[in-house]
Amino acid sequence: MVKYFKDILLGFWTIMVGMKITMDHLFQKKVTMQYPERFDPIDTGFMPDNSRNKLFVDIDDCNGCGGCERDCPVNCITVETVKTVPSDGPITIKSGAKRTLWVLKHEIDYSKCCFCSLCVESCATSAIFHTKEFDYSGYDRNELKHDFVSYSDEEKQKKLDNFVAYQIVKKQEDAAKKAADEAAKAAAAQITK
Amino acid sequence: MGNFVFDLIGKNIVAALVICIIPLVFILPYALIAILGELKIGAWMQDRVGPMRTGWKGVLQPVAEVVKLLQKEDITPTIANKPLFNLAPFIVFIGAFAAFAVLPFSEKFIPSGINLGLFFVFAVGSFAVIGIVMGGWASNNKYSLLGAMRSVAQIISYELPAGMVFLSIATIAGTLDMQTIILNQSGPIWNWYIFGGPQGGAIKFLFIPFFVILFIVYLISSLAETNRTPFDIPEGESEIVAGYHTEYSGMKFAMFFMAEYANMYVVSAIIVILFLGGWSSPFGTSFMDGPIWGIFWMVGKAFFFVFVQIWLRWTLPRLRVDQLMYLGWKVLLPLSIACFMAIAFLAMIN
Amino acid sequence: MGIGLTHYLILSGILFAIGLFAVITRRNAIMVLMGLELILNSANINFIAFSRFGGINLDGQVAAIFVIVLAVTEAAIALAIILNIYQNYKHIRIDEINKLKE
Amino acid sequence: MLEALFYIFAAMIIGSAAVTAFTKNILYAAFALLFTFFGVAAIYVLLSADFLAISQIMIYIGGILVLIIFGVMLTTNVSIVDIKEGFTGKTSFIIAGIFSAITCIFFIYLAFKMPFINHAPKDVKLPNDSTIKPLGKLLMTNYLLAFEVASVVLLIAIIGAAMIARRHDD
Repeated sequence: MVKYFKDILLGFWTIMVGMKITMDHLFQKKVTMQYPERFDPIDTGFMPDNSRNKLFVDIDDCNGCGGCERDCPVNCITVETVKTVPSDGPITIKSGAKRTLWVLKHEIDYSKCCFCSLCVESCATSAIFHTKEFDYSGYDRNELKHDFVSYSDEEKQKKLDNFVAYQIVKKQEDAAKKAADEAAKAAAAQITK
Repeated sequence: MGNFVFDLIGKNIVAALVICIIPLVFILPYALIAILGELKIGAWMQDRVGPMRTGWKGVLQPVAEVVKLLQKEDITPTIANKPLFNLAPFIVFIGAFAAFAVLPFSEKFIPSGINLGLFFVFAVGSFAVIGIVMGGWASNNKYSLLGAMRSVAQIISYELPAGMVFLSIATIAGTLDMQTIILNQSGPIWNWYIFGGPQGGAIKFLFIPFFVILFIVYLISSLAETNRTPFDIPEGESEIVAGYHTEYSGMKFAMFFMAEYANMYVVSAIIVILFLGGWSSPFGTSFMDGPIWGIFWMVGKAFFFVFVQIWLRWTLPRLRVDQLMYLGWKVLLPLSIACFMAIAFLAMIN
Repeated sequence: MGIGLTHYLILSGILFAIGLFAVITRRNAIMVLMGLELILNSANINFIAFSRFGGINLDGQVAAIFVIVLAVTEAAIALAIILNIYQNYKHIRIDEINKLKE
Repeated sequence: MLEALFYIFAAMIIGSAAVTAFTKNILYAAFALLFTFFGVAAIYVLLSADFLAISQIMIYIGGILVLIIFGVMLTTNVSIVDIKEGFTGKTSFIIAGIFSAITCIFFIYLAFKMPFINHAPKDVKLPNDSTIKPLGKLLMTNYLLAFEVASVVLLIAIIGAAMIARRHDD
């Protein structure tokens, strides 16, 4: 009997304690940060190092090997390249290695990207990496495709033309070389005769 | 105890219609305010800020929700029982709305000043029970049926302590008329029943503990009767989806929603009328008193108890069914009967 | 034409007939109970109509109160019995319940 | 005005009572009973019996009807929507129909022909006050014994119903 009344009083008392706690919290400072107005990861620059956000390709460091394109599980990366020609001079990529390919197109479709980070793993020159940016949107799905190559169409065309021209030149050179070789061979054969 | 509409227009059918419409005109803005309060207070108590986008600091959020509900497709399940399914929300709402017929708003305005106001409020509460069973069964959904049965068991159980509270007040006031009960408490603040009622002398202090217990008993049973947390087992989202209104959508769901909020006001107003002097001013008859201030005091005090209900909702977790029945039958009912007998005895020797 | 005693008596007569019909024809025990409630309601209308038109003495209303009390007890006991029958027979069709003890 | 109200509520009572009597769905019958009881309560209001009208709502709708619905739900397979509960048979249907019709006609005949109809005042002035006070006085004076017996009956009914409905598992 005593326990019955004790329980009632205790129940009442605990409810009062609980209500006091919620009442205190009613007037406390709120912890919510209004998202677009205040954006702590960018405002304070704090974002974990291993966070996987929007990708960025440093095209000056990319040798166009296409490893990222092959490793991408959702096929969101498109890479188009053309070979360099000797007339371009001694060009290197940022990390110092010799550039063998011009990258004409390096496009990432963010509407497909699953942020698996496999492209980052596969890149030999660490040209592709995650940035700190993660919220982006577009009114059209094509707006979510991003091409990192900044050459103009003329430059691209020139590079292609260069390559084609170089192919012709090289063919001629090869032919000449071949002819010269054969001539040399013939001469050598004559001498041995 | 006049009715200002009758004074203005005269006692005819137009006046009667106007009187019918006034509570409806009251319920709609009140429901919007209460929904906003629920959202905001709930958020603040959890250290959040709540809706902020619609309007200034999110004050238009309930309006947006109503617009959303209006636009929503009104889905009736194919295998539901259509006539009853469509009828149920209206019966629930009628139950809530009918109680407004006898709730006074001020000295000069009570929609219907019948002599049995308290009894009437107690009686029309049973409409909601039938409507809930109807909707729960007609939805043809296990969860709806379970929720409806739980709701009925709960409301029936908690009507008994509430009835005992009504009886105690009727005993001490000698009437069931709301306006007379309030008039009994007019004057200084210590005339309110929670402070022992209008009688003077030392016996007043004997009354106070019983009235306080009855006040708490009614507060708890009113929560159970309106299916509010911590007694929201009929709608327990984590157990039975949404209880009896699982299958409802669009405006029919809004009817259930409005009925719940209207019921919240009704029980708060009853608490105010029974224990806190209704429309009478806490400063006595001299200051801030009169018909217009009466509306302010009545609605203001009732809103405070709506706030208390919201406060409790965000404080306490849901009870289990057996705990609910234990509380209703083994704690509240004996307590209220004991208080009723004590008050009857005190009133007799007084 | 004002509404007089006759109107109420006719109303209660029709209600009584409907209730009687339900009591006689329904197989389900609960439906029989519902018919009984209709009959009791019709009797109550009569009591109150007589009390209203036979000069204002409230004896008819007092009788109606006792009828309501009896209706409540009857409903409670009858439903308890019906539940018991259901536990024994697994149905409550009154024309098939013909044994007092199994 | 009052005439129109009487006819509306009378139509409501008879219509919903007919639904109760004739529908095959037992829960339809139970929910139709809601309107019957409510209409009867309205008729009580028209007869200026306000206390009884509210008692009717509270006891019949809040008590008996809920009990009946619980009874239906406990004794019928309510998880399916099509609940069919038939009648006892065609013969009894016809006989009961004839019998009820005769009863009905007899009551209507009585209502027109009985001598007390002529003595009933056509236009009674309604009492302005509530009936609750005189009713209470009557219950506490003239009908005190009946009142006490009724309360004992109610107590016995509570205990008896709880006894009978108890599950006999042991």
